[in-house]
Amino acid sequence: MLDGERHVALSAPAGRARLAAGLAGRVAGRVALCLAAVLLTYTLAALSFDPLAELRSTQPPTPQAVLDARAAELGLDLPVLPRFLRWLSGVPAGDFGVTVDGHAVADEVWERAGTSLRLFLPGSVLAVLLGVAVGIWGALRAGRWADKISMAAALVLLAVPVFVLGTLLKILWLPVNEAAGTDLLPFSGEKTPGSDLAGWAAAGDRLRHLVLPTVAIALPQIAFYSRYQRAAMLEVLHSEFLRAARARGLTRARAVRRHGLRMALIPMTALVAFSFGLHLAGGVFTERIFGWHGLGDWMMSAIEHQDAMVVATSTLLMAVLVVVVGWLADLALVLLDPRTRS
Amino acid sequence: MSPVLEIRDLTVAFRGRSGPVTAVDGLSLTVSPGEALALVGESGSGKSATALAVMGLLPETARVRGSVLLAGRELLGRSDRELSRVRGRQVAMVHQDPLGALTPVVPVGAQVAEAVSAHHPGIGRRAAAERAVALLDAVGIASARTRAAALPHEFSGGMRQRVAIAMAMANDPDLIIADEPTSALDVTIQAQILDLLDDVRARTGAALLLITHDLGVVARSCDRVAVLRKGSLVEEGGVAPLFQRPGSDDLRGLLSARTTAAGPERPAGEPVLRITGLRRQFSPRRGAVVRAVDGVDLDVRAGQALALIGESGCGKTTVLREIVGLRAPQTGTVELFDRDVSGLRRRERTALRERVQMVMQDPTSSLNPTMAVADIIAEPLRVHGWPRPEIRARTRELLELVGLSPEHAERRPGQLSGGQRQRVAIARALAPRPRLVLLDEPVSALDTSLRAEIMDLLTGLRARFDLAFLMVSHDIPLTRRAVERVAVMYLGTIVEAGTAADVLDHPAHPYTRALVAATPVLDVQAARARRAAVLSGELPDPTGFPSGCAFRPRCPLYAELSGVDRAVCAEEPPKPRQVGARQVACHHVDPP
Amino acid sequence: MPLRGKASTLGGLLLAFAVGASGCANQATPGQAPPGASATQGPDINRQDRANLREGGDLRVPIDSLPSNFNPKQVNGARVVTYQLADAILPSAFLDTADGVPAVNKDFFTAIELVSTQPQVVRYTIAPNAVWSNGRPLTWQDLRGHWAALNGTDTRYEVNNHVGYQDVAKVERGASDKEAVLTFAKPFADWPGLFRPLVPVEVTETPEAFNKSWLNGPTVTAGAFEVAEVDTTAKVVTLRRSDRWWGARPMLDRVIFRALAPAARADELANGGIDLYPIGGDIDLLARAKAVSGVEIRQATERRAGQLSFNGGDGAPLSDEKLRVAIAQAVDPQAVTDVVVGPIAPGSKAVGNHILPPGYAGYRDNSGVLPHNPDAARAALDAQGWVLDGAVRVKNGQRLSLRFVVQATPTGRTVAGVVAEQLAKVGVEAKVEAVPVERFQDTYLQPGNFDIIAFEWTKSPYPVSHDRPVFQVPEGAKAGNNFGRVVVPGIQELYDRAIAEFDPAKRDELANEIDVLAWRHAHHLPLYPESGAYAVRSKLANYGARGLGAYGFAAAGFMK
Amino acid sequence: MTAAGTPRRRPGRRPGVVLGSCLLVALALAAFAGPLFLPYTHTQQDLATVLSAPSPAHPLGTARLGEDVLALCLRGLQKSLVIGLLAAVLTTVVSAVVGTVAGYLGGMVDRVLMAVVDVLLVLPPILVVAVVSPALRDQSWLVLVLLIAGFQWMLTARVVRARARSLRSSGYVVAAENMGASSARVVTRHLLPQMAPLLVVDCTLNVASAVLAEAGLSYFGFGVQAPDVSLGTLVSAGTGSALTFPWVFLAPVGFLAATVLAAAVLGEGLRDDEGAR
Repeated sequence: MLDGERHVALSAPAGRARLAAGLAGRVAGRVALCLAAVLLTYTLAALSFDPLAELRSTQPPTPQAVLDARAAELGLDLPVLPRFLRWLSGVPAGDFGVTVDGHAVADEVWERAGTSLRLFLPGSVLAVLLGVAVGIWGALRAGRWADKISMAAALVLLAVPVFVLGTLLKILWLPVNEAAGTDLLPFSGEKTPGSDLAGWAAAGDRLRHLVLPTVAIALPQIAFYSRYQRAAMLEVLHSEFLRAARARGLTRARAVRRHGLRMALIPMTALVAFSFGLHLAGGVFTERIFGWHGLGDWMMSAIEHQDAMVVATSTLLMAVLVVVVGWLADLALVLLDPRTRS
Repeated sequence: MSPVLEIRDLTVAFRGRSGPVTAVDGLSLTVSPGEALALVGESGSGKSATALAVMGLLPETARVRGSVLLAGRELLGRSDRELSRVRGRQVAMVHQDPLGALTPVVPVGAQVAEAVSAHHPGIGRRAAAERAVALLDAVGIASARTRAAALPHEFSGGMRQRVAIAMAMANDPDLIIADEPTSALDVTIQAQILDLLDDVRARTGAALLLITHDLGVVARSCDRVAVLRKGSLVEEGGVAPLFQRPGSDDLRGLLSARTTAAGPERPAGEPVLRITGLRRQFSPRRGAVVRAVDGVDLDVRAGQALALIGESGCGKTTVLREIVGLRAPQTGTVELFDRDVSGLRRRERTALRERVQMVMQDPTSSLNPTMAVADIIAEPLRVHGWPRPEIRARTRELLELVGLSPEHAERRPGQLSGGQRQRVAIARALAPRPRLVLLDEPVSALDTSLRAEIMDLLTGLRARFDLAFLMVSHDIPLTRRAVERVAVMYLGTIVEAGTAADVLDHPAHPYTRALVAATPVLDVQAARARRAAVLSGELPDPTGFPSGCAFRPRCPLYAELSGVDRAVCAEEPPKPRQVGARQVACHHVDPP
Repeated sequence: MPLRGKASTLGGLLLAFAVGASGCANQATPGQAPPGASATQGPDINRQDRANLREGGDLRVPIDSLPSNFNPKQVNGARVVTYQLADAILPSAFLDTADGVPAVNKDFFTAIELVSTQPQVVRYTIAPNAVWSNGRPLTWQDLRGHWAALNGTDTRYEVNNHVGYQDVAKVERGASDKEAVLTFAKPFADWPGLFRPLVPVEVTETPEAFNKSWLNGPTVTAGAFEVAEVDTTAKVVTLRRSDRWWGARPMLDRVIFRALAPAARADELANGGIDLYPIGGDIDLLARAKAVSGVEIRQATERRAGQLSFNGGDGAPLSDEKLRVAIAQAVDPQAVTDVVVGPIAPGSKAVGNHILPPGYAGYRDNSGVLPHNPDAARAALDAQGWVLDGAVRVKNGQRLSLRFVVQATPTGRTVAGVVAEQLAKVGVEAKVEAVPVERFQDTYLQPGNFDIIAFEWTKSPYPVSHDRPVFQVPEGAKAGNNFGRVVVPGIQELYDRAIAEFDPAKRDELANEIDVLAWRHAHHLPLYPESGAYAVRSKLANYGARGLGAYGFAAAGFMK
Repeated sequence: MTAAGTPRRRPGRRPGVVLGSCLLVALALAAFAGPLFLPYTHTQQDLATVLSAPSPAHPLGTARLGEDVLALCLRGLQKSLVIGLLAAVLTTVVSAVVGTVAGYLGGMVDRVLMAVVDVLLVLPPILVVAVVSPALRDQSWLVLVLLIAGFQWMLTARVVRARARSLRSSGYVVAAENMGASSARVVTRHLLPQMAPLLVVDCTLNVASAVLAEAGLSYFGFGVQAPDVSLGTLVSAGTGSALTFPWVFLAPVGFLAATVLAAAVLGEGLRDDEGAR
């Protein structure tokens, strides 16, 4: 383009309007992304699934009339796209279609989403915070043993599949539970079934259930984020502006705090946004291993039951989650980096 | 008087793969109060490492020995906390890259305020901010109060450097270390910044340690000069005597590269390039239009060299790109060898490309680092389908032509020095025997001492093969020694065009005059005498064009005009007029 | 059970067969214990007097998943778990005793009598105090509605099958509302399988109610327990003691059914989160259970058994009956049993009947008809012209090489390994194909895409009405459950006689005759019984390995 | 700035590169040559020694049917390595093609391709693979490779595209265009060689993620199908025995982690090298 830079002073209101328009535009784009992603999975699911296979292979055989009625109810007589559109047209009104066994998907969707959020949010938030902290801590100690060990540990954590990690956690914790003679930290579900606890006791019960899965969710993410955060922080530590900040009389610690941190966090927003889907996939394993009946578990059993509507619904919710996180990351970026406001 | 800075036997070594690499080797220097000392030398001679050693800002991996005394106090070996009390208060620093040295996400005012509050812990937030505004105002930032809230990237390079200087002067330091403070700037802005530095020194009484490779800057701003080579002091002394009689080859080399010499005079042949009414606009965003090139007429004749000069952003490079694209321009015509490029068919265009070649600014980027030199040189020949044996022979021939030896053929660009790389780029451009060579600042990425050498090589080749050159440059002395004709561009238009002797030695347009005046010269007396002619202001935002004459807001002539004369400037864009042998686009330049 | 880990991915086969078992009843006269029932194979449930039990407590039972429809008669509701629930919350005409013989459920019916056989008429006398949870008395209308929904005339009812109900001509009011009289259009000897469980007329009165009203939980129930909560978030169904219950008061406060992946169950048992889990064939689950203090292993043979089917379809090598018989003789079911079930239930005996399950009153080991005898097998093969050429027999230039399809599970591969070795000893090459569980049924079993195939199968207590398709004569592509398409002459006549035979002893006799025929023609080869082993908290009484009996939640409790 | 930067190292000298490549070679040797030296095949059952602890005869113990765990692991390693390598190579090829085409050509092509990438990035890839894999379950494992690659290429493609875009305006690409070089020539002579180190790095890292992806799919039963084994199926099958017969679980976990770690360490090492250049 042109050589040389120029200064363009934006008047504040214009900037804010453009910022709002920009963020709104991103939302629209992301909604479109969601729909495209859901269409993709729905198409794949609808084309490859045979929702009546299970009923067809019973003994004594399921009456043909029942099979026909079920096929009609599921819209199997329609081509995939109209079926998708029919499903989609109900979504704004909260109608997510019916499962292959006749449930309204809407009956279950919010419970599933709630379970996933309760499981995944604490772990992820913790992971981002700790990952960032560990990464920065490592960068400030780059080359020392503590840093080397933590980076090696992160690499090892990332080399172990999530489901193995969950199992290993259980193996490590089981002796503790056994020694305690009770389930100090339970392995399954989000609360003790049938318990009559209320108030703080119930919250405590939920918290105890949350600990191990949260660790399982957070550990690999901490490893993941810390490695990137460390690299980002190292880059910042070698930057000219940090040197300049020290040159004007800031101590290293203060320069890092006031100037380095913010800059090092900026690339993390994009990282969190694009890797969230990946970690969400890890959450599916965690849900399964720790017996939380969230979206991932739902999607997996929907695949087992060849249920395209549930697959589409859970995909939609996960896509929405990914997109919301992406949007939050945009927001965080705008807060961290005023350059993006113009 | 005791020196403000005394460096004794300073050695700085970095950890390398095969043992330590010494950057500074037993250097001793002193800077007296109020004095300006220049530290000059090639890239890698240890200038910056010295500066960082003084500031205590070397990376942790560096090993430092010797002694650095600031006002008699030893700095080496002191803790970060202790040093932080010295940095910014007793010794301040202005960095080379004004963008990199400012935290991109913190408003400039806050950064300046920080320089204040770092050394006045008790000062309130508001007071520090007030002081920052005052400082910004003092370094010449207009409407400092509003601009203090702006982010670094919203500032131009010159403005950023002003901000850096504001920070440096915040605490009345005893010593300012300026590490190549102007090398990233245009000459006009460079002059402004150097003036500002002088100003700051006058106000604060600070000594200056100026790191540079530009001896013109040294002549203009410094009292003494110290020459470094490979981390060691080669010679040291007063600027005036040493420039008269350099004691070392290093300094002599640097000086010769800077000497202005008259260019060659060659008879002009048939026209190879004719540009008429060329316009090119960009839309960087919705609703904004940048008129990068706004009606340019040019012609270049066979064997002739024409230089396009002007500040960064004036549209010079865009003109080159429009030509080399060989496609119909947005507006106007480009004719090469009497053929209008807009009507070209694919095959014709390809054939024409052989005859028009280009040398780009930075050989480090313009040469594919993964290819061998021979392959790089041969590439245009391969593209144009030369037979293989001929390619081989031609490659050998070209290596020799540009002063490289056959063993360079198998090397990669990374294994060559900067000068050698640019020679490869030149060889590549000459490979298909072009008639016209476009040169985009062909030496500006090179060390000063190499520039003249490469420029002379180009001149020699031009003579030998009767080439036509269209060169983009902002280095006036080098241009002067390489071309016959010059066209000066300002905001997309040519404001003055003529022979190099006319235009550069006796500039007529006020812009050309300012440009020439801002160019540092080696003559110490002359350098200091020219300070008054510094052009004020900067290239305006290209999306917001002033009416009438685009140069009007910065024009020193306009400032002196009467109301009636001003009205002409304000209303009517000046058309190029014949003034003697040259063309000038100004309403108020009289024929000589 | 090796497939447990993927139970929900299995599709219909195992599930549906399991339903067949729990959904139907034996025709034997209640209370009559036939000879031959083995005590060692009976239920192992820590039988205790109520006096030894403490009042209250929660029994926490793991299930694979919540029912997708709680109506056990609806096509999606016909799953093991709904029948398990039904034991606690729905009426049932009969309950199985320990040896698999149905007994009238006295809590709900004072009497159920076969009034006549030509036409067949059955009278149900409902207990006078039997009421539904909504306060409505249980009446003949409930039976009529149940029949009307399931008999297949109104196709809008999504029923899992019509067997039995379609043979009923009418259901009428008897002497009072508490009496229902069924008149059959044609004889249906398996009639005690009807109304097990019985759903209320509220569920059956409209197709909509039938299909949808119990989607998210039972509404109107009757039993010792009632539904306290269906937690679809945590996938937990909680039953509590019903105040309306007119029968013996259950000891347990609550029964909590909790969806829990099989892999998580051992941890939960150790952590005190559940009170038992089925071990099946999983040696890990056994080992984990043994390591937990206060937990014991209870074991009783269930209806499930492993078998080999031979492909007797046109053109298949084993359509040659002599060859098939020789091959069957070469296989040693006891050796397979020792390897597969031995580690979990030591001393288990190979299954000796094609039709009746071990532990059932009428069960007889008929394997003597075609005993394991490798020498006889070799001699027979020699006689048929299959001569040894190196390790494998050859006849007319063709090697005696058979495709042996098993599921790619540890059990499947174990069976394949043992059987292939046994066949190799008589000079038969078995080329083992271990195929994915999910493809097993569609791709291999049903189309007859095998020479020999091994799988597990839940035996119905009735060979006559439910398992008859196992021996059905194939018509074109339709072979029923006669996957090997082996036609046994004379077996259909025996079935026709059995379906009209109302004397249980004679019927068992006919069943055994059918079995002898099956042995003789080597229709398929029964191998090993399912372990029927459970890891159970030792304190839990009157519950555990129920064998062929009912679940019996009302009797369960924790010891003092 | 003069000499303040860290000095460069030549590729191959970073400890990660040495360590990673040695480990990978060792694993590959073990996987492909190791079985030749074992007295058992991975399918060989020994019902007399079922689930026996490690012993001299069975250094890693035996599995449920008395198979030698070492033989199983080596066979699984073989499959995992092959799947990992093939999927990674395929991923890299796809991402290189898509990335360069989008980045270099720009315009509509770029927008369409990047929209595809964005859509695929919204979804956790393993879930999408899980959706289709039941239908493809009895297909050859090569389909699995396609699936893994098909949902793993997007990130690399983005990186490649960004690189291609920056290279598009780089001096030597502009120079080549100026001399009239065709797009094909620019891509093959200038863009791809320049991106080769990046692609090698990504390919290596993709091996790690492909091996993990296969393991994850196997956990849900969507991976390699029996009777074939991969490390993923072994780990998944051994999970239940983690407390009872730990060698059945820990042995394949060890091999899996070692493989992923080796590829990751090598990839990171190469990346550092590339970054330093």
